[in-house]
Amino acid sequence: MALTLSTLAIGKFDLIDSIGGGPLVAFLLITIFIKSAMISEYFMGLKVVRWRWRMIPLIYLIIVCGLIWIAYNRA
Amino acid sequence: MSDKFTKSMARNIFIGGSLFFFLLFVGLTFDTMGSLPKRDHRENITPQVANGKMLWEENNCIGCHTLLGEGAYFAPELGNVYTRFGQNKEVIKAFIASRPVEGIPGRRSMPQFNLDDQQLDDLAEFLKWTSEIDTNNWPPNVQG
Amino acid sequence: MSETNLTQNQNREEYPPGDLVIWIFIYAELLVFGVLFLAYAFSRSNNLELFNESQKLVNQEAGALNTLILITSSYFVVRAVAAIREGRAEQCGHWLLATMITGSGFIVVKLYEFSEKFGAGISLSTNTFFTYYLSMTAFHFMHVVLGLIILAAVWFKNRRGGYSQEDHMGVETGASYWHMVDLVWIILFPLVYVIR
Amino acid sequence: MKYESQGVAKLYFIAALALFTAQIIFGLIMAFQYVVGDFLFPEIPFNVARMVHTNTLIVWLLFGFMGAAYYLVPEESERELHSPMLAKLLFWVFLVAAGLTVAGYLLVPYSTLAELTMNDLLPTMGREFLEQPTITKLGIVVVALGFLFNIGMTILSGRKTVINIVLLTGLLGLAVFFLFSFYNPANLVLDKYWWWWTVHLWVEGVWELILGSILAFVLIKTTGVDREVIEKWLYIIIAMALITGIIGTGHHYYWIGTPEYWQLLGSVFSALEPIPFFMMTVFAFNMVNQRRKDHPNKAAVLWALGCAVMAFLGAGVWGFLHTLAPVNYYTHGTQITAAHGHMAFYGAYAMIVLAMISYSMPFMTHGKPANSNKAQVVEMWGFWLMTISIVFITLFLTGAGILQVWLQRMGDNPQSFMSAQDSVAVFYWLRFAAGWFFLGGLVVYLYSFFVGGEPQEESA
Repeated sequence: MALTLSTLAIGKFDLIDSIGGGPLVAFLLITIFIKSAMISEYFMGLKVVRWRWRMIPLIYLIIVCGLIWIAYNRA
Repeated sequence: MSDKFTKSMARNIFIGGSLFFFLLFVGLTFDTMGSLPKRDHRENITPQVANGKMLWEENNCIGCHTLLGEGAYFAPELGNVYTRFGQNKEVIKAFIASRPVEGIPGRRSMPQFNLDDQQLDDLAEFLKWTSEIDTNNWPPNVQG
Repeated sequence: MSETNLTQNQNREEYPPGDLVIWIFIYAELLVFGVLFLAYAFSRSNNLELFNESQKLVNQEAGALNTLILITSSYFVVRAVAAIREGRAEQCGHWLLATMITGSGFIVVKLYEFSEKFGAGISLSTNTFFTYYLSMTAFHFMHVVLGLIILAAVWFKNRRGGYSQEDHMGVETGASYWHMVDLVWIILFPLVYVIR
Repeated sequence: MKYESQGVAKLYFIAALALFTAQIIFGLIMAFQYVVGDFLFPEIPFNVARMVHTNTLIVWLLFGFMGAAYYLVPEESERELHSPMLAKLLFWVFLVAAGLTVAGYLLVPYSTLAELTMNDLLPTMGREFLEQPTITKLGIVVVALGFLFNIGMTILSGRKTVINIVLLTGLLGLAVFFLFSFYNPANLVLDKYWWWWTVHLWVEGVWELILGSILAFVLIKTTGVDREVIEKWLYIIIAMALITGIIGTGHHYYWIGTPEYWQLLGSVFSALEPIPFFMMTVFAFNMVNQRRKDHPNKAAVLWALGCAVMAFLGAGVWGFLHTLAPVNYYTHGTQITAAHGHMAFYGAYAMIVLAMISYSMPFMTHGKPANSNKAQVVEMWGFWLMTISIVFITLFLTGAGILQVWLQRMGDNPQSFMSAQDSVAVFYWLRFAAGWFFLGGLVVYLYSFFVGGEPQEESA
């Protein structure tokens, strides 16, 4: 829970991100990944479930974040 | 573990999911209906245009042609025929009126529909109006 | 909640919590949103200026507030599941209620945001950015509403004593769906509101 | 056959196959007109042939669905049909109406038909697939209502299974969405918008419920797999079909004057439309692999599996090929659409009706579960000939479509429609040839009903 709240604090910090730039986007994507992975792992309770089910959201997150990263670098 | 997967839940998802997406579809339809007047220029639908559409239907033009890409693929697209024919109604009218009754040997030919001048004019008006619909830049070029 | 799961950590569960069907549905929904996210990202890279200009008009504070609200409510529903797993149906009901109240908070903030946008004359057809912004947030919004309806159904059934320590699959199912709604928002918010 | 009233299905199936044959013959006429433009001109111009081709398709599928429902519902509900008399009466009404309409198409010019049937009172004619005179459309509504009443009464007073409830929902939806065909405003954009509510919500919506339930029925009967398992699959498949298919209507709203956001929504949801078809294929093969008995009717199993595969290829894969808005911008309204249409309709709907016919006909003709081995071999020859022909027809039309897009829509110097058509003529010749093989397959298939021989018993 504490971890979730701390990532949330970073989420608030996102607000002042108006400078832009690659590293910040990467940073945000990583926070997205951490936050969402925590949701699926702890909240959804997939941490204790067979890999088959657990992997689906994780792989999904990696693909989505990765492709967004590619799209942003293309610009 | 067999009841990890219950039929009643499957049914609920079927009913709930379909209803959800159908309502979404209805909502989008409302939005579309609201924004259509700006795109279809319905203020230009004169009785002539309306009659032209009726003639279009009663001669089954869609059975060979496409209109905005929908119809049969046997004859050219007509959504932009007004543009293709140099924005000239007379050319369209002359084309329809001049179709040979017995066709062209070995080739596709449009039938002779024996329309009178008023009908030809209505039909051309309908095609002109159609060419002015905002179709998100479709077709890609004037050939349709 | 980590304590409650500790005992199970050694032998992995065969299936995720809740009805398996909801998971198929959840994965399908994630797929829909995933495609939307990617379409947004690539469409943005083709219209960079338009997107950056329009993005200034969205209400980041409201978005951030909603992130907080959703994560909190997601936490509440975790507590609700934990409670029913221990057989405390009454607590479960309270936590579910708390979830729904926070969830309604999301709705209120979102409605405010929408009215602000529509008041400014922005609609689905304003430009490509707003097509994405509105269709993605509205689509997500409808999922929140649906999630609330599901939770309310679970809450009613729980109040009538429909769940117990042994049989609480409905609670888990509703909770899983609610987490999915949260998960999607966590990606949606930074992507559409913040990143530029 | 457990209930006597199931036998009314036979009439419907015979009519369906007769109309199917007519459809194919007119298809061949059109295929020839594509290469020799003045064939049968001006007696049967292309538009008339096409009308007969598409309308007989719709009507024979409706006959097939009704026949399937009349056969399936009593067995599922475990009671006789509410009124076999009504079923027979409606059959003749529908057949006569369909016959008169086709005769009308062929004997008088279309505009005369419009005049005769007083189209100007309530203009609904002359729109693709909905060319039927208004009076025929009203007749369809009456037949559909009577049919729904008959089926509904049977289901409601009998055993309610997932299969017959889903089937009833699908048939109800079929009737409801047909009502949009009566709305024909003078504004072309509105006309097209609501036209799709009938056409799309039929073929990519409620018809899939009918398809799913018939397939589930045939699989339960031929594999002996537990009903519970099959019913769960059925629910999930149709849920996915509607979830993706309803907003998937958006893929028809790219270029007809509707707002631009449909390009996004239509692309996203229709990109997911192959999923239910893929699930259906997995489902069918899974069930057959887990079968608890070897049903003697091998041909019916073949049709069911073939249907799942071809529906996935035709509706799923070929649909996906040109469904994304940036691709569709170039392919919209070309032979690619025709290619997709041929394989999707054959794979999804023609084959499911043929599967049902294949399963139920032996019961209705000699009360045994399967025809003689010889008859089944002939039937399977028909299956392979028709299916392989449709694959080739689809491939040739796809080739024609790609070349057409290239010549007519891309590049700096696009060709006119007619000169592009001349350039792709070789594909049309090939398609015409494949069409003859299809007709051959159909003849072989029809012949299989007359082979005879000793019917097979249920094996223990």
